[in-house]
Amino acid sequence: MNVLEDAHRATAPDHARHPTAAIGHRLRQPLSAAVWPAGVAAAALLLPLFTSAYWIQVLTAAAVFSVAALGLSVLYGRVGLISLGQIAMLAVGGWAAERLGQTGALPFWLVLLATGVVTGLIGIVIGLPALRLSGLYLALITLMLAAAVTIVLTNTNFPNGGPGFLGYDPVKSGTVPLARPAVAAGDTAYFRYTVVVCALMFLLAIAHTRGRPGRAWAAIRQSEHAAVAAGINVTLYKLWAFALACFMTGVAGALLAASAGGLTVYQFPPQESITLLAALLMAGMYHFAGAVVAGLMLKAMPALLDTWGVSSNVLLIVFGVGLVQTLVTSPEGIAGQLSRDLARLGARVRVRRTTS
Amino acid sequence: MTVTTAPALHVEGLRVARGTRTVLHDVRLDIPAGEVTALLGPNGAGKSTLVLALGGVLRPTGGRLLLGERELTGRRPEKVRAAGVAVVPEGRRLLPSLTVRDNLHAAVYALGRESRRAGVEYALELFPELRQRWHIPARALSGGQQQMVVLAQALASRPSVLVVDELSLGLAPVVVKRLMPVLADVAAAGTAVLLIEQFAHVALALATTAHILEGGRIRFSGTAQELKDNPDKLSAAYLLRTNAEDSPS
Amino acid sequence: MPSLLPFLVLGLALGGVFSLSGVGIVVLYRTTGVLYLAGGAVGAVGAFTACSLATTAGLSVWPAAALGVALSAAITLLYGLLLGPRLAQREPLVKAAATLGLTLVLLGTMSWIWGAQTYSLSLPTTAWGIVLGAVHVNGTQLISLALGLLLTAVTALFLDRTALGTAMRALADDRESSALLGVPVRRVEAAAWLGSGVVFGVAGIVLSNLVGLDITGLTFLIISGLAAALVGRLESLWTTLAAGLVIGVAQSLLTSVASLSSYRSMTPFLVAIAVVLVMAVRRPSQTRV
Amino acid sequence: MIEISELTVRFGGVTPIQAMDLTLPGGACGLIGPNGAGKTTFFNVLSGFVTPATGRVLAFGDDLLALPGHRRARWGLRRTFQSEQAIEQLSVYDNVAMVHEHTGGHRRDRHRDVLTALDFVGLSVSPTAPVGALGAGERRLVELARAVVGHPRVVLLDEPAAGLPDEETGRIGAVIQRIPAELGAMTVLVDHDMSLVSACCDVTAVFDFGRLVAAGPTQEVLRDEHVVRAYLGTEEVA
Amino acid sequence: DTGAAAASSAKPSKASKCGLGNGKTATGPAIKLGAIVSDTPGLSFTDVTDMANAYFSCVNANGGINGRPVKLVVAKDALDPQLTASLATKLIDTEKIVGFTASSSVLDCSVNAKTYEKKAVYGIDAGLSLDCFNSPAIAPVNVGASYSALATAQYLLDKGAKKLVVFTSNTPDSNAVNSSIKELGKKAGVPVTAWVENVPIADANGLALKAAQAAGAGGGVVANLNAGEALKVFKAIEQQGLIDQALWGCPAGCNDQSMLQQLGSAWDGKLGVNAEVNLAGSPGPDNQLYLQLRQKYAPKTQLGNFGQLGFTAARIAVQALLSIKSGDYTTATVGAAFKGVKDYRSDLYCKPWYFGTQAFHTANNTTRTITPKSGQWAQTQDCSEMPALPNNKFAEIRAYEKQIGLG
Ligand SMILES: Nc1ncnc2c1ncn2[C@@H]1O[C@H](COP(=O)(O)OP(=O)(O)OP(=O)(O)O)[C@@H](O)[C@H]1O
Ligand SMILES: Nc1ncnc2c1ncn2[C@@H]1O[C@H](COP(=O)(O)OP(=O)(O)OP(=O)(O)O)[C@@H](O)[C@H]1O
Ligand SMILES: [Mg+2]
Ligand SMILES: [Mg+2]
Repeated sequence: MNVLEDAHRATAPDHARHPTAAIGHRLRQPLSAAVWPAGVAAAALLLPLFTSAYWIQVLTAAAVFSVAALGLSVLYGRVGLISLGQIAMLAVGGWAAERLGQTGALPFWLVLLATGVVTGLIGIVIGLPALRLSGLYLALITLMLAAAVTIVLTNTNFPNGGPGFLGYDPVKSGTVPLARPAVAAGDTAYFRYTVVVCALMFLLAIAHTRGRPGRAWAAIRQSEHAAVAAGINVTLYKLWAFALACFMTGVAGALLAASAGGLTVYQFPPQESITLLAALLMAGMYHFAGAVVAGLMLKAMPALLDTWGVSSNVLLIVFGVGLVQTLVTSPEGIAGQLSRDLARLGARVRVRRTTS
Repeated sequence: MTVTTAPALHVEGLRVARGTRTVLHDVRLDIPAGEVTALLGPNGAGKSTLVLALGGVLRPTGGRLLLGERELTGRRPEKVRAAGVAVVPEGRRLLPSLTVRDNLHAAVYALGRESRRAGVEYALELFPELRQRWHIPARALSGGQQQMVVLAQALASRPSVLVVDELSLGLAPVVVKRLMPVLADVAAAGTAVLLIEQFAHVALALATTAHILEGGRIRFSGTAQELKDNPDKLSAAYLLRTNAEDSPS
Repeated sequence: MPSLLPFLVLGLALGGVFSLSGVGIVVLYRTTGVLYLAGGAVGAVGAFTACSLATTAGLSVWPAAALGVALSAAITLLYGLLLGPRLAQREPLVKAAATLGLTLVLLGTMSWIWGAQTYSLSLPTTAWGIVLGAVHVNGTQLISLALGLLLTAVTALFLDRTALGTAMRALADDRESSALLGVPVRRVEAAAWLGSGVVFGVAGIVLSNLVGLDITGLTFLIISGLAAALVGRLESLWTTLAAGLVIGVAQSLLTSVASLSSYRSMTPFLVAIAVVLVMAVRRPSQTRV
Repeated sequence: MIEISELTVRFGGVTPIQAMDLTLPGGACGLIGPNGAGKTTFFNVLSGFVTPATGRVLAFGDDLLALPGHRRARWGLRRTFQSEQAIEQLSVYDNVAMVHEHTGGHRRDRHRDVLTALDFVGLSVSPTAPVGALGAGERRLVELARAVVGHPRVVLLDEPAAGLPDEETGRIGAVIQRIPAELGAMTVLVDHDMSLVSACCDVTAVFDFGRLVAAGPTQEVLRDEHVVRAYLGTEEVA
Repeated sequence: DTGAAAASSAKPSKASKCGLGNGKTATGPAIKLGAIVSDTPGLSFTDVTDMANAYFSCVNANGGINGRPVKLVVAKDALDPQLTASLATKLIDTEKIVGFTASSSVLDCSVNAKTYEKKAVYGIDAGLSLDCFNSPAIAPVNVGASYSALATAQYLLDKGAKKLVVFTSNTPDSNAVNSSIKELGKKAGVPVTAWVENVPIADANGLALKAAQAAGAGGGVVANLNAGEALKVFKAIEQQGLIDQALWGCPAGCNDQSMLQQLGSAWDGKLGVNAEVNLAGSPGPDNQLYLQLRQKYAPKTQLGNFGQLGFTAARIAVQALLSIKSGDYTTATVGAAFKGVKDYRSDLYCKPWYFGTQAFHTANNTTRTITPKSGQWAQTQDCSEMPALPNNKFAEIRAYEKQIGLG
């Protein structure tokens, strides 16, 4: 492993070598990292004033998926652990939320929280193999797990108010979305609610990465041995990362369960997790903004292309070409590229100001 | 590969950038056949960068690399290697998941069938330690054993130019001592050898000519004897850097 | 109680399917270092092309199949030559994700061309067969098994014993180090991708006969194949082959167990998870510091 | 003081350490031996990356093997690696602060302790510089700072000067010599540079093929016939 | 094109007209109708909307809707309920469509039926899930996979099956389908084995064997799968030499021209496929018009079932729109007109079609059965009624039909 890393150090282009070198700088600017989720949230809250009901629904889904992407970005981008089961986890979150909601006993926010706790605990269980596996193995095992979960869900279906533990009634028709909170009954209000919750998830992730766990994760990512030698409880922090990622994804799943349309198994095929990874790699794995972009790419871009009359087959092709293209030409992804360009622009502006 | 015909490697005005920064400025260097040339210099001087450029891994932004009359500038690593220039970069770069055996076999791939076997035999004579580790993946080797593998890889293929970055890295003194006459022999057989070595005394003991690289420029070129006789010339190069650091850039 | 024997026989045939895609994945992984998620899609393109050539262009089946394989190989080669070098220094996962890009492109293209209708491709070998344990085993099923065995034996020997095989593994391990060692990387790389492309092309044709000519079905069969490959640690061809067969038999036997039948397609995944976990616990990490 | 008894390590068929009994008295101890003798493996046993087949390790009376790896760091065991392992994504400061954070250092002392450690190793770069941008020598110093920050009790150094020119080796040697003296931590130094080992270590142990072949005052050990034959080579260099 | 000249010995009659049939190009702002259609790899129903569009094009060239053109806004969905829900919002709120025609989506009804009901937007669709048949706002022109499976089972019983075996691809409806066939078996005194299959099927051989074993001698098997999956199973049955061991049937999903070509002669007369509409080779005027329009506007669509359904939906919608004399085309007027369709007669149907006022709709409840014969589909059983069972609504539906004078 070391040899490989040394090898890369010697030859890879600068930005490929240190995709996260920027994080070090960001750590020392406590505010800037929190500014943009706040900015995004504010913008998103204003958005409904300008867009149609259709786009509000689309963007609600995009927000949810950006949190799923965020989970992956924490796991892979920060700790170096790969989970190709994020979409299945989203499904599990959705299932749990619908089931919890069906009891009618909990207020919505508590359903969200409880779902997060449930998926977080599941995350710890999934994290156990991650203690021993790394790289492609972990990726593939989680993909297998996702495939298995999907088959189970195909057989159990999503709860629709039926009896028993599964809460599924085969005779009843239609999807049954999770009941929304009273403050967010309409689509617009629910969009705002979703954006706020998603922004909270981003803040949670940022708080983690900027604190003690973030530094521990950075150490683990580079070398587990070095991390142990530095006194880091690798087991704890790996499980913590999984729990956090699954907590966030579970909450997202719960949000999805209450969005327009409800849930069906079809929307969580295992290969979608690979697509999520692809979108995130394209968007930028090492910047949290990348997760937002990934969510938009997965849910809003198809809608956009559709309004332009592009067929879904073309969308697949465009997505495929785009994926390869960004992986080859800009390893830090769209978000990384963007922030670099912005930084360069900022520098130029500053120079101009000082010289004038 | 006789003493008379072996070509020398000429480095002319080489300029190499890493990232956005130019790390080597107009480096001029001859590596003549039949002798060992030493390259010394402090950390960060650009020695390893030069080695990578010689190996074709880094593309120079200016200058030329010539093997005798042959143009090597901008050639890809495998072409450079095929031309007879074997480069051992720093950092024990081997094929980590392949066994020691396969590491050596991969190194002699470009040779003919007969010379392949002979090359591997030769490498094993030099590093008999590797025999016991024959079927172990290279990543499981100790640091010194890995260094032996990369040296064996270079020597097994009988190059006409041999460039070694940090020859003795992690090697036990006894191994270094065993290697010194080997390198002298290799050079004597007509190979041009460029040696980068942390222990100046080892490098100077082998070398005929020595160069000091500092801050990406050649600061001294002369005989090895001259440096042996005047160790302060060496320290001067290092001091130069300390001064450079103090002055604002 | 229905007899289990027929399901056992069919399971071996099904296992041949998993083995073939699994072995294909391992071959490409070991020769290029890329986990080729597009293998299924590439095979499907070849199979659909062969089908089109046979039905609309009026070619007879074997030449059509050969052209299909050639197309699969050409796509794989092109991908490898264009992107192999550019992604050589990136993490294995990025390389795998890039092949997903190819998968999507192929999926879109196939849906575009062949999406609206149903197709099937019948090799002449599918028509004849033998009766084994009250089951009719057709020629293509036998071919798939034989092909899996042959492929495994030949590539295992090739990779371990020949200079070119060693060069391919060297390349897969570290492209740049290999280049520094004088391995003619482009040529060796081209050979590896081309060979693997042929493997996936042939697998595509055979599989389309066995599981049906279905765009998404064939494309994502790769996930089940991955299960077998995982059991072989992406390394051992023989283990992959055996794992594929075991998975196939287990899944087939579950077909006749009413209560588990609808969960039987989980078999590959559960087997892979179980085996890899057991191996991980038994054999702790081998990395050194 | 570290007391090792009956230590054996196996990797499949390989036995890199075999029935070893060894006492490292304290101060700065050298550990030398041919390539593949088992030195790094020995360090790996001490830091918990390798579980020995048999054996006991007592460090200042504590049973080290009973502690999980990360607890040993908290106990006071620190090390550097043969291939340097400073964390590229973090700044120099964070690299060192992280160790302080996870080994029980107080938050209020952190700033002071980290800067002290950086000062101790003589690292002149800005603490906010990202490690990814540093040169090889500086990264080694960052790693050394990680090993001395806070209150180390045992510092294991695996070829800290490998690949460094003589000048820089001299500087690192000076730092190593100050560790027992100023920090009160015992130091075990593995290196193939005999001038560094003789300069830093009062006592030295020699491994060969996983066995202890000699131990004692450094100068005596270096004159040991077996050591000269198996490790140093017979003819003196320069 | 072989289909147009197909099978039937009867002389094709003159084709029907499009809408007003006056040859005048329609002008002015278009009346917008909407459709949500599934279009994902391996699962695409765009033939339905494409043929509906073909009919609308013809109508617009023939006087339109009392002079105004009609436009079908097609939204393609996948298997994502959020997307399907948002498309409904888009069509209704942004595009301001006045009704749905020829929607054919896997999820549309399950996700949106309640919305349509609430917003009082009505649809004449080609429904896929049972939810399409159980909504007051949607009246499908087809039978749907579930009822079609029931009709197939009935056909097998008519052929003398002594046992019924059914396997249904795993969809939310699968349990309902299986239990309704169990009811049918109970009524007929025949044992039924039913299970749910996950798709895509990778081990068709095992499934074929399992089905044949379960059917035993003289049993009938309903493979309730879409065309692609069903083809895998039938190929496996053929290869295993199991064709003659049981009677085989497949619901309307198999009524597909490419399926026919792939099946080959081994299946001639051996497979009963439920047909929701008349054969593509039938001579009636409506079918002739369908064939003409397909040739002219949508040659890429497959010949047969899905195209015919899209054509029919559009035709019914146009008939309804033409009945609005006020010139005011709003959700309310169009909805009323849709609901007012009472006696749509066509040679594609066995019986007249109506929208009706009930909370559930299956006007198309008398179907044919077809079978492959020398490379063509041929009818093997004429129009027969869907069996009324305790767990379906056909008894009530027939009573209602009597009540409105269609019985
Ligand atoms: N991958 C890289 N990207 C950018 N700059 C680099 C890279 N590698 C090295 N450098 C910089 O290039 C300069 C020369 O480094 P080089 O490794 O060639 O020096 P060196 O003389 O070999 O030093 P050492 O003795 O430490 O090996 C240094 O300033 C170093 O920071
Ligand atoms: N995972 C492993 N599998 C097989 N052999 C191993 C493994 N790890 C270490 N070894 C062997 O154990 C022996 C001891 O290695 P170690 O790294 O301890 O040597 P060392 O004394 O540090 O040598 P050096 O001075 O070269 O660094 C070596 O021969 C090495 O090949
Ligand atoms: Mg160097
Ligand atoms: Mg060592």
